[in-house]
This record gives sequence, C-alpha cells and structure tokens, in this order.
Amino acid sequence: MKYHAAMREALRCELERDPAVFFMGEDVGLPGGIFAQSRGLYEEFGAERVRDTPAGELGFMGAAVGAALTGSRPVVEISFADFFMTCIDQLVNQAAKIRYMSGGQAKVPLTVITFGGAGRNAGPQHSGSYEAWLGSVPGLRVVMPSTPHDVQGLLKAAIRSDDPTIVILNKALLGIADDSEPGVEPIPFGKAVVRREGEHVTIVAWSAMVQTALEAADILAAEDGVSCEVIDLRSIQPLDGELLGASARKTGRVVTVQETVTFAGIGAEVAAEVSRRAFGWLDAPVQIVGPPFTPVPFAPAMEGFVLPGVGSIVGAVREIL
Amino acid sequence: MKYHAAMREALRCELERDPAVFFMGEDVGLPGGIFAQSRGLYEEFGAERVRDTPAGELGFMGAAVGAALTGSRPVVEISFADFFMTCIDQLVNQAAKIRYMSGGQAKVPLTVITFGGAGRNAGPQHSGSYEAWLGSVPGLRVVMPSTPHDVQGLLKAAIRSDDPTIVILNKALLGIADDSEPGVEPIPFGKAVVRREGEHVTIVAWSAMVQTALEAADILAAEDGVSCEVIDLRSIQPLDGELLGASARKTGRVVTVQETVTFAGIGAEVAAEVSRRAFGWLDAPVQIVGPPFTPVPFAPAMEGFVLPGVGSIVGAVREIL
Amino acid sequence: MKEIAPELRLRLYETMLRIRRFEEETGALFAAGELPGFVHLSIGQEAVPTGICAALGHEDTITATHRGHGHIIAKGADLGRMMAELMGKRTGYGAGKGGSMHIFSVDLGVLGANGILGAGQPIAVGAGLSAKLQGSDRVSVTFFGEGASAQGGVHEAMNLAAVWKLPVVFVAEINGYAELTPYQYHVSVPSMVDRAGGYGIPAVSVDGNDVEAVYEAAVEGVARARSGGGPVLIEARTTRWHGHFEGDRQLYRPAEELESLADHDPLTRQADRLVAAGLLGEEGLNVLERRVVEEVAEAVAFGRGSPEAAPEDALLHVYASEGAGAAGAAEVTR
Amino acid sequence: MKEIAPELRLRLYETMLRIRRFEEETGALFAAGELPGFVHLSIGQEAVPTGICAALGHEDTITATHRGHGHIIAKGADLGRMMAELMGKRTGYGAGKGGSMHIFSVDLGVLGANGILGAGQPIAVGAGLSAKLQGSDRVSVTFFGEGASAQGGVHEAMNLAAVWKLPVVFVAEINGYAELTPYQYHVSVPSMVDRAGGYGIPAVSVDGNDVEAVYEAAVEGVARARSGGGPVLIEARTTRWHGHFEGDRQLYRPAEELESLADHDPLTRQADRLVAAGLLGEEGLNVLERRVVEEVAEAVAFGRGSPEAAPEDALLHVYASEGAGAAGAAEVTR
Ligand SMILES: Cc1ncc(C[n+]2csc(CCOP(=O)(O)OP(=O)(O)O)c2C)c(N)n1
Ligand SMILES: Cc1ncc(C[n+]2csc(CCOP(=O)(O)OP(=O)(O)O)c2C)c(N)n1
Ligand SMILES: [Mg+2]
Ligand SMILES: [Mg+2]
Repeated sequence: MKYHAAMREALRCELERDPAVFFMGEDVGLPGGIFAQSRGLYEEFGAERVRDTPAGELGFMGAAVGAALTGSRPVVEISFADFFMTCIDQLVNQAAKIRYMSGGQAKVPLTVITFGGAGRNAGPQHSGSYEAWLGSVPGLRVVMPSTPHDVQGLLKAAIRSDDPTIVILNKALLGIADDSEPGVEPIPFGKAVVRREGEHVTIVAWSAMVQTALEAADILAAEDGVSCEVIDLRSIQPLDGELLGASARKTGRVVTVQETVTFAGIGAEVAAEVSRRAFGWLDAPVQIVGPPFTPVPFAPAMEGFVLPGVGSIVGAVREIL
Repeated sequence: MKYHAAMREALRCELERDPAVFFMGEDVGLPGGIFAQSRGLYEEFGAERVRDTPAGELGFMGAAVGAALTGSRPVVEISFADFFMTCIDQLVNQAAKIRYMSGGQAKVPLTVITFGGAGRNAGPQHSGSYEAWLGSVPGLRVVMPSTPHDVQGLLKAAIRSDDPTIVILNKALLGIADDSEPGVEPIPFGKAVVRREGEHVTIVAWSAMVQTALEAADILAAEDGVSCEVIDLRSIQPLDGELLGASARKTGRVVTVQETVTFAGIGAEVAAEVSRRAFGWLDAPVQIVGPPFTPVPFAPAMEGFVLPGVGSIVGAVREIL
Repeated sequence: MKEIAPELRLRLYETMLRIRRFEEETGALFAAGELPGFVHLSIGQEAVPTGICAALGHEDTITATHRGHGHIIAKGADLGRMMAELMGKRTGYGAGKGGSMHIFSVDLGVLGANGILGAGQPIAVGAGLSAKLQGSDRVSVTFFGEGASAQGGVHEAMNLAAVWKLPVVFVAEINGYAELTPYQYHVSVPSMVDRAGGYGIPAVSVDGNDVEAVYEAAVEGVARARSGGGPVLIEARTTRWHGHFEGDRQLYRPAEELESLADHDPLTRQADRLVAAGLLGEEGLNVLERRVVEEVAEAVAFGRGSPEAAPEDALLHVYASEGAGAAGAAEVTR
Repeated sequence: MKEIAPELRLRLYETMLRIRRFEEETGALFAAGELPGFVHLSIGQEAVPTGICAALGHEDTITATHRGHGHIIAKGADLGRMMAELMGKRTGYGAGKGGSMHIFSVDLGVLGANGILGAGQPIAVGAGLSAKLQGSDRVSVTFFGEGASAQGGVHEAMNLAAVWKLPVVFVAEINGYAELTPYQYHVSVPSMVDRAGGYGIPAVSVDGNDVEAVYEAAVEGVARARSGGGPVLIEARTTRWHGHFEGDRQLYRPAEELESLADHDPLTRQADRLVAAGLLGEEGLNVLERRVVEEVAEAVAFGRGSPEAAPEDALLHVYASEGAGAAGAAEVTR
C-alpha cells in the first residue's frame, strides 16, 4: 500500500467504525485532498463527515477542539505543518491543557494530521515539521510514521485515543509503498521499532530519515564492516526511552539524524535520554546529525546541502568509531 | 534599579537615541503598562511612538514586521509569553525568514519584549516562556536577562540589532533590584556569564532560575563543601558554547536547571553542547533539572511542586558527586 | 414580545444577585490575600450572562471569558465548587489546576472560561458543529468583549459559523474597556452589529444593563439558531464597575464615569421593576438577599473547608489515556 | 472620472501582456521540468495588479501573495531576476532561497510574496504605520484572495488599519476559488465590500477583468489613503484560468466555466479598446507582442545563463548581524 493511501485507509476504517468520527480540512472533501489522500471518502461518507473547510486554520482547529469536547471525534488535516503557526494556540493553550485545567472532567479526542518535511523544493515556509515543539507540550501526543504500515497503525491509534494527537506525515514519503494491507491494528504510542539490528553503533531516526539511515547502515556494513542498529522512533511523545537505553547500552555509540535544525530538538532529547540511561556504557558523545542553522532554502542545490544525507550519517558514525 | 524600571530605562534611552525606534503593545501607552513597566514614556515621547494597540497580537506583530521592513525599528510588547501562540506565525514564518527569503536584501530590526515565567499562580495559560521554541528558529535571537543590569544591556542590544530579537523577561523577577544605574552598555548576544566561580560542578541556569541556582550553590558549599560554578546563560540563541565547554572541562560535572518542561528544551541543548565539547572530561551524565511533564497548575501547592526549587538542584548535584 | 413570566422575572433578579454577591465576596477575599493569582470581576455586568443563559436549556453549551464567573454561575454552576477553584482547592471545578480563568463544567455545558482572548469562539463553533453532526438541537453560546473582538479567532469563528450555518449565538459583551484602554482603541465601528454585518450574521444591540431586554433578545436569537437559522450576534452594552483585575486602580477612567456607575446598576433596575409590578416587596427583597448571602457564605465555607490540592495532584489529568484522570474527576464530585 | 491618458492606456495593456507571457513561459518551463518546487499562475487575472500598481508611485509598497508574479511585475520587477529566482539561481531576487512564493524587492517596495495566507496583510499595515510615523505620504497596498479572507490575520489587519486610520489599500482579488473549492466555501457574504463594512472601511467592487476600471478605483482609493483618509478596500472580481498550482487538472470546475474563460480575457478587452480608440492597430499590437516576447525570452536566457546557487550559499543571509548578508545581496545585483 502507498503512504497516502494508508492514510485514506485508516480514515475510512475509523469513519466506518465510529459515527462520532469526522474528518475536515482544506480541500479534503469533494476534491479528495491535494495529494489525493482522501479521495473517495467524501463520496462514501458525505459532506458532513468529510468536510471542506474555509482557509482559516485557527477557526477550524478551534472548532475541532469544541467538537471534541462535545462528543465528536474530529480528525483535522493541516496540509502543511508550517500552517500550525496560524492555529497553534488551539493546540498548545487549548487542546493540550483543557483536560488538565478542567481537573480531569473533559477529554479532547482530537486527531490532527499534517504533512511535514523538506526535500521537495517547497521553500522556507512549506518545509517544516515541528515535532520538537509539539512533542514538548504536556497533554499532546505526537507520532511520525515512516512507512505505510505505520501510517495505518498510528493514525488508527490516534483516532481511537482520548487525547489530542498530532500525526506528522512526511511529504517526501508520499511516493513510497510497502506490502501492508488494509486492517493494520492500532500501534500503541511510545513504541519505537528496530528497523535493523546491529552491534557497533545505534542510529536513531524517524520519519523520512529512517530510510536514509538504513542506506547509511548498508554502506557502513559494506565499506567499514560496521554493524549499525537502526531505530525508528515512530512516537515522539512519548519517546521509547527503554528501547533507546537498551540499544545504547548494547552498542555504546549513538548517532541521531533529523531533517529539522538540531537546536533543542528531538536529537538533543534522545541524547539526554540515552545519557540518563546509558552514560556509563557510552564510548563517545551522542552525535546529533541535522541541517545547519538556517531556514530550508528553495533551490535544489542548497536544499540538498542543508538536509542530512547518507553521507552525513556515515561521516558521523565514522567520527565516533 | 528595579527589573521593570530597567526595561523602561532601556526603552527611554533608545527612544531618545534613535527616532526610528517606537514601542507598542497592549496598555503600554497612556496606562503605562500593566506592570508600570512603561510609565512616563507616553508622556515623554507621545502617542505615536509609545502606542497602545488593540488586543490583537497577530495584527500588531505583523505590523511591527512591516514597519521594520520600511525603515522603522519597532519594539513590541507581548504582555504574557503565552500570547505568542496567537501571533507566532509573524515571528517564525515571517520575521525570522524574510532576510533569508529575500536573499539578504531585507532586514527586520524588530525587538519583542515579553513576560514569561511561572511561580505567580497565574495558571496554565499565563505561565509559559517558550525560549526553546523561539531559540530553535534560525533568524531569531533570544535573550533572557536575570538582573536589572542585564535587562538594560540586553534590551539595548536587541533594539540596536538589525535582526529580530526576542527579549524574555520573567514575571517572578519583577520585584528584584540591583545597584545598576542608567547607562548600561549593550551586552553582546551569545555571552553567558559566570555568576559564581567553582570547581566541582557547573550549574547552568537562566532567567529566574539563576537566583535559585546561586542559593543551591550556597547550601552545597555550606553543607557538602562542594564548590559550584553557576553560569547564567543570558543569551539562548546563540548559546555561549565556549564558556559552557570550558566550565564543563574544568568541573567534569554539569547540572542544568529550567522552569519549563525539559523535553527538547534548553537543558537538553546545553547537555548536547557540553557533550560535544567536553565528553572526555565528563564524570557523570549532565543532569537536566526541570518540572515534571505537566502544564503549570494554578494552586500554589501544586505550582510549587512542579517548579524546581533549591532542593531539586541540590539533589541533582548530590546525585552525581 | 411575549410577557416574561413573573417567576422568571424574579429568577433573573436572583441570578444577578447571586453573581453580584459571589463576586463581591471574591473581591474581598482577594483583597484579604485569600485567593492566589489574579481575578477579573464582572460586577455591573450581571444582566448579560443572566439574560442570555435564562434562554438556554441544560444541554446548550457556553464558552466564557477570563471575566467569566457570571457566565458560569448563570449557566447553573455550584458556587461552592467555583469558590473552591478560586482558592485552589481539590474540590474546585478544576481540582485547583485552573483557577478563576479556567473554570469548566462539562455537565453544565460550560466549555471553559479562557485566558486567551479569541480562543473560546472557535471552540463554541465546534460545539455548534457537533450539535449539527449529532442531529441535536443544542445551541452553542459564546461570550466575548470588545478587546477580544480584535482577535483573529473571533473573525474565523464568525466566518466559519456563517459559512456552515451553525447554531451559534455570539454574545458581544461590551463593557467599554479592554484592560486599561477604551472601546475605540480596539474597534473601528460604533457597534458589533456592524461587524456582524460583515459576515451576514443577523445581529441586534441591546441595553446590557437591562436583564429583561437581554433575555428577550436571547430568546429570539437562540430560537433562530436552534431552528437552523444559523448564527446570530447579540451585542449587550454594559458597564464594568471594577478594574480590569482586582488591584487595578482605574486611574485611566474619567472621574464622572466612575462616580456614575451605580446609575446603570442592572440589579437596582430589575428590583425596581419587580417592586413596581408588585412582584416583590421590601421583605421579598430581604428574603432573596439573605438566601443569596447565605449561599455565598456556604460557598466560602465549602472552599475553606475543602482540602488543599495535594502537591502531587499536579501530576494528574495530563492525559486521559493514563487513566488517572477519571479517578481524579470522580473525587471532586460533591 | 478623468480620461486616462493614452500612453497610460497602452502601458496598462503592455504590463498585462508582460505578466501573461511571463507566466505562460513559466508554465511551459514548469511542465518541462525546468522549475523546481511548485508554481501558482495568475493568468486571466492580469488586470488586477496592473490596474492597481499603475496608480502607485515608486515609494509605495505592496505585499503580494503566493500567486504573486503579476503583482510584482506590475510593481516594476525585472523579469530576469524573477525568472532566475524561479529557477533557484544566484541572481534571483532571493538568491534562490525563496522561489516563486517569496519574491521580495526592497528597492521596488515589494515586501514579499507570501506562502502563508493572511500574513501579508498585517505586514502591509506596518508599512502604512511606518509611513505615518516617518511623516511620509507613502501608501501601502496588500493583495489577498477570498481564501485568505478567512484568515485571522486579514481581520486583524483591517481592524488595526481602521482603528489607526493608516494609509493602506486592501485589494481583494476574487478569482472564484481558494485552491480547489469555490468562493462560497470560504466567505459567507456576497462581496468583500460587505466585509469591509464591518470595519467602517470604505469599499468598492470593480470588474477585475477591466484594467481601466481597476485603475480608476485604484486612483481614487490610493488618493484617499494618501491624503490621510485611512484605509480603503477594493474588491476586484476576476477569473483564474489555470489550476491552483501547475499540475492541478481542475476536475472540480464545471466544464462550461472552463470553456468560457477566454470570454473574460482582460488583455483582449483592453486591446479591443485600444484598437477602437485608434490608439493601436494590428501592427502596433504585433510590435508590443514581439517586444514582450523578447523580453521574456531574455529573462529565460538570463535565468538559464545565471550561476546555480552554490550549495554553501544556503548558509548566508540568516542574520544581518553576521555581515555575510550584505555581501551576498550585492552579488546578485545585475
Ligand atoms: C491573546 C490574548 N491577548 C491578550 C490578553 C490579555 N488580556 C486579558 S483581558 C484583556 C482585555 C479583554 O477585553 P474585553 O475582551 O473587552 O473583555 P473584558 O476584560 O472587558 O471583559 C486582555 C488584553 C489575553 N488574555 N489573551
Ligand atoms: C495559512 C495558510 N493556510 C493554507 C495555505 C494553503 N493555500 C495556499 S493557496 C490557498 C488558497 C488561497 O486562496 P485565495 O486567497 O483565494 O488566493 P488564490 O489562490 O485564489 O489566488 C491555500 C488554502 C497557505 N498557504 N497558508
Ligand atoms: Mg471589555
Ligand atoms: Mg482566490
């Protein structure tokens, strides 16, 4: 199944399962989504439950919070993660805090799907992801599937969860496919997965960087005889500290790789987690690979320069061997 | 001079120095600010340059960006840092990226002052700071003065800078005073300061936590005979990696302390920086002290519980001795 | 307009009195240092929430503001649990986590006071949306002031409610100020009725110090929204007596304005009416007064007698999926 | 209305033609895979920016949209530097960092196209504010569509400009769609003139496919703003010919609508007028056509011949205080 079809499949399944679920966003209804990610849902479930919104994210994100407070289970699409900036108050000050502020009376079963990530020459205002920001908000869950299988499983888990959950998909993965079928079971939050077992170094990646990390591991195996363990975080909030700690204790060396700037990012958090759990076992500082501290430039040559590729991962691993 | 008077003094100085500077925000004009932080400026500089805004941050923050692009040097107050959530697009997608997107043609000499911080029983929506978020945006500068002296020096530096700069003051410091006089020189960005020299452990703090760290250092000196070096970051973006590295190499042990949740926070970034620069010298993992992963609760007993106090710092230091 | 039933006319007065006495007591407790944080009082504005909520049913929902005690009391809240929340007690509506600016009662349809201007309006639109999706005839009401009207959130909410024809009643509670600056610093048109016109939302302006006028407008607006007519806006012009928050000395207000506040007193006005109509005499007023004062005193006693939130309670209610939440909520039910 | 000078009438046509041919070429280059990212074309809408910008002086500023080539060309941009930017070249307006959606020219008063709906409007208000603070009679113009009108930023900008009576001209460029859904999915009133009424902003609606009508409205609106009359709004109703972005097959548009696009062609209309007025004959049209086609061809040649942005150039222009910025900018000047 393809990555965007997996999103559609999970939505279809949940819309069918639970009449309280509805889906809304810009162009997700009649037009079927700008990436064809919701094609057919409007026809199947109608304009009320698969709903085209005006181009005002603050309004419909807030409406989703209100609907979630009153018995519905909204799924909202924000087409580019950068547009969170126009509606983030409803996530940070409202959705995330309402249960807390209400002393546990209220729940906010809201799911937000967005497309993040760079590498598509979409320029500085259409290439962000913001997992570190949203992951640092108590009350929110954040997941980032890197495969069609995980899109299905994590999106279903998000929709069935009673907590506000952000599902960050990656534009660069829109073309990928795997052999998953409809009917993937929900994947519990907070469970990372080992994509490749290894002995000498742990590479921690998520979203589009998982594939890059696997390719780097191939090269390191072939050229250096180095065996890399590749971990796909999948869940950003909560992080799977246990798996990270265990792998770090095994290999003694950790490299993280991310496509967003590293300052106070998930790499730094993974490093802190690893350091807490495996300090005595570490033979080298955790290497945090990511772009330089710039916006994401438009021109392919520059964008390619800032985004970490196989080479930067291989380089970082070699540096600590 | 008092903390809020230092803000007023720096503003007065810059408004006088440069006719392009103006100041605006909710209630900062005629009423003189809800903390009396701008009292007298309206009378001195008039309603055009000390300007009361409508209660719509997105509008006036965007207007500040536009004014900065056309020859003015706006200083904007966002009374509580939490309200950034309603106007953050203008900071993140506009102010921070405009110079870059314009290929260096444009500059955005914008200063934003805000009051962050908890400890005032202001509840979950009025106790945030967001230095990790804003510090992670390429194109923005972020400073957090912990003394009246530094309020003057950093605010002046911000206003004279051609880059968009966020000055996060702390509500809990509004009452403090030091012996600084008007006329403090601008303090360059990226320079942390050693508030107390020490040998055994480095405690890294910023904003309101600096005072708490100094008190913890007193106790550790008195009760444990441990000599702590206390570093006040002052500048979040850029961080003073050099000073952090040097101190860590000297002491071999680092504790960071912050009043915001630690997930992907400044503590994690400091730890990453220290680890890059002093891994071989570290005798223990960097300890990142901060509140548990919850919103900031209203009731004093609960708020006191979540905020790190002297005890948590002392405990963290003892753990790694 | 139909006559308002005598019993309801009395109840309108009593609700306003309940709000008034609760807030006076709140102000006194705050001045005495018994309430942490800060509080915003709506004394002088009681007719607005009272008139509006009298037109609502139990299932209908509201979103309140930072100055929301009146809205929440008018929707039927328990004064004890409110006072306990202001005191940061475990028995408060938010188990002490929210405080004055964040009171929710899911049971009563109070979808939160809000410390962020312009945030409650989109939430209210969502409550209207779910009513529609669920086939319910629930109506969603949202209160906001002139200050909040400058926020993008209010605009997006009005536009969305109008585009989707949702059962939302926007109540613009115009008290002359936003924090420390007057109406014209925030709004460029004389009335929120003009603003509503920009969305094609039918709107009316009423004397917000006349509880019966507010009630009548509310009945009409709510009926329209409930019957599928789409959103409406009611502007209620009223008067803020106290400062923006307790402690604000209001130096920015003209002396004559401050001196003439009581001329607009919605309680006096309603009491006079009831007396004139023969519905209430001196003794009746006294009975009501005693009942309300006693209720407020009980609320204070309940708050004072309630256990402090335990420090570690701070860890509860972050996630529903942790299970702790449900247990915590059950505990605070009286 | 005064007569429009013949020379200006011709120039209006020529500017529209320049936009049209530039964008047609852009579409062709995109289809051929020569342009990275994605592009939004404004073919069919040329009369709006052309008529508006013809009423502006060099000092006046504009904020453009994601569909902003026309706005920027009409303000006087160099086609070569624009094309170079679309190609991601070093000589582009953004040195290849921004691309189609982020073209700035500080010299020409182009304060950016913008990839975020509703962000340009507050920025334009700020340009109006600084004009006022600096005692300049500069006017600030901002373009936005029906989709953007749903954004809080547009509301806050209109309110702020009206409260502060700033010299801002809001141009609502209504092309029937926002991405893939039509006007009524985004706006609840028939016209943006109604919306402007909600702020007390004087407004007019014009045929956005008639460049002279747009120009006349602009002259009046700009004069009002320039002379201290505060903000104005001009709604220009126009027609989007292409998809939302290149590659969009427009399956959501009725066939008759797509078939009749050329009926609204602002270029044909203006050409016919010029011919009827005896200002231009067949040969004159051909001369103009050749001149513009050549100019566009030169722009493409300039873009193609320009150096790629070097990978490490990505590190420049993040901060002004690093000094690298100024040097980088100088390099890209032809
Ligand atoms: C987004 C946001 N900006 C600013 C504030 C600070 N603030 C609190 S109340 C207030 C004024 C509100 O005025 P209005 O809406 O008229 O309500 P009133 O206080 O008069 O009841 C402001 C600016 C806030 N709470 N939220
Ligand atoms: C904040 C934000 N939300 C959504 C988008 C995605 N988007 C790009 S263009 C567009 C539609 C804009 O419609 P309109 O304002 O009418 O302009 P037009 O495309 O018709 O020129 C949308 C929704 C965006 N760029 N920014
Ligand atoms: Mg008010
Ligand atoms: Mg449009």
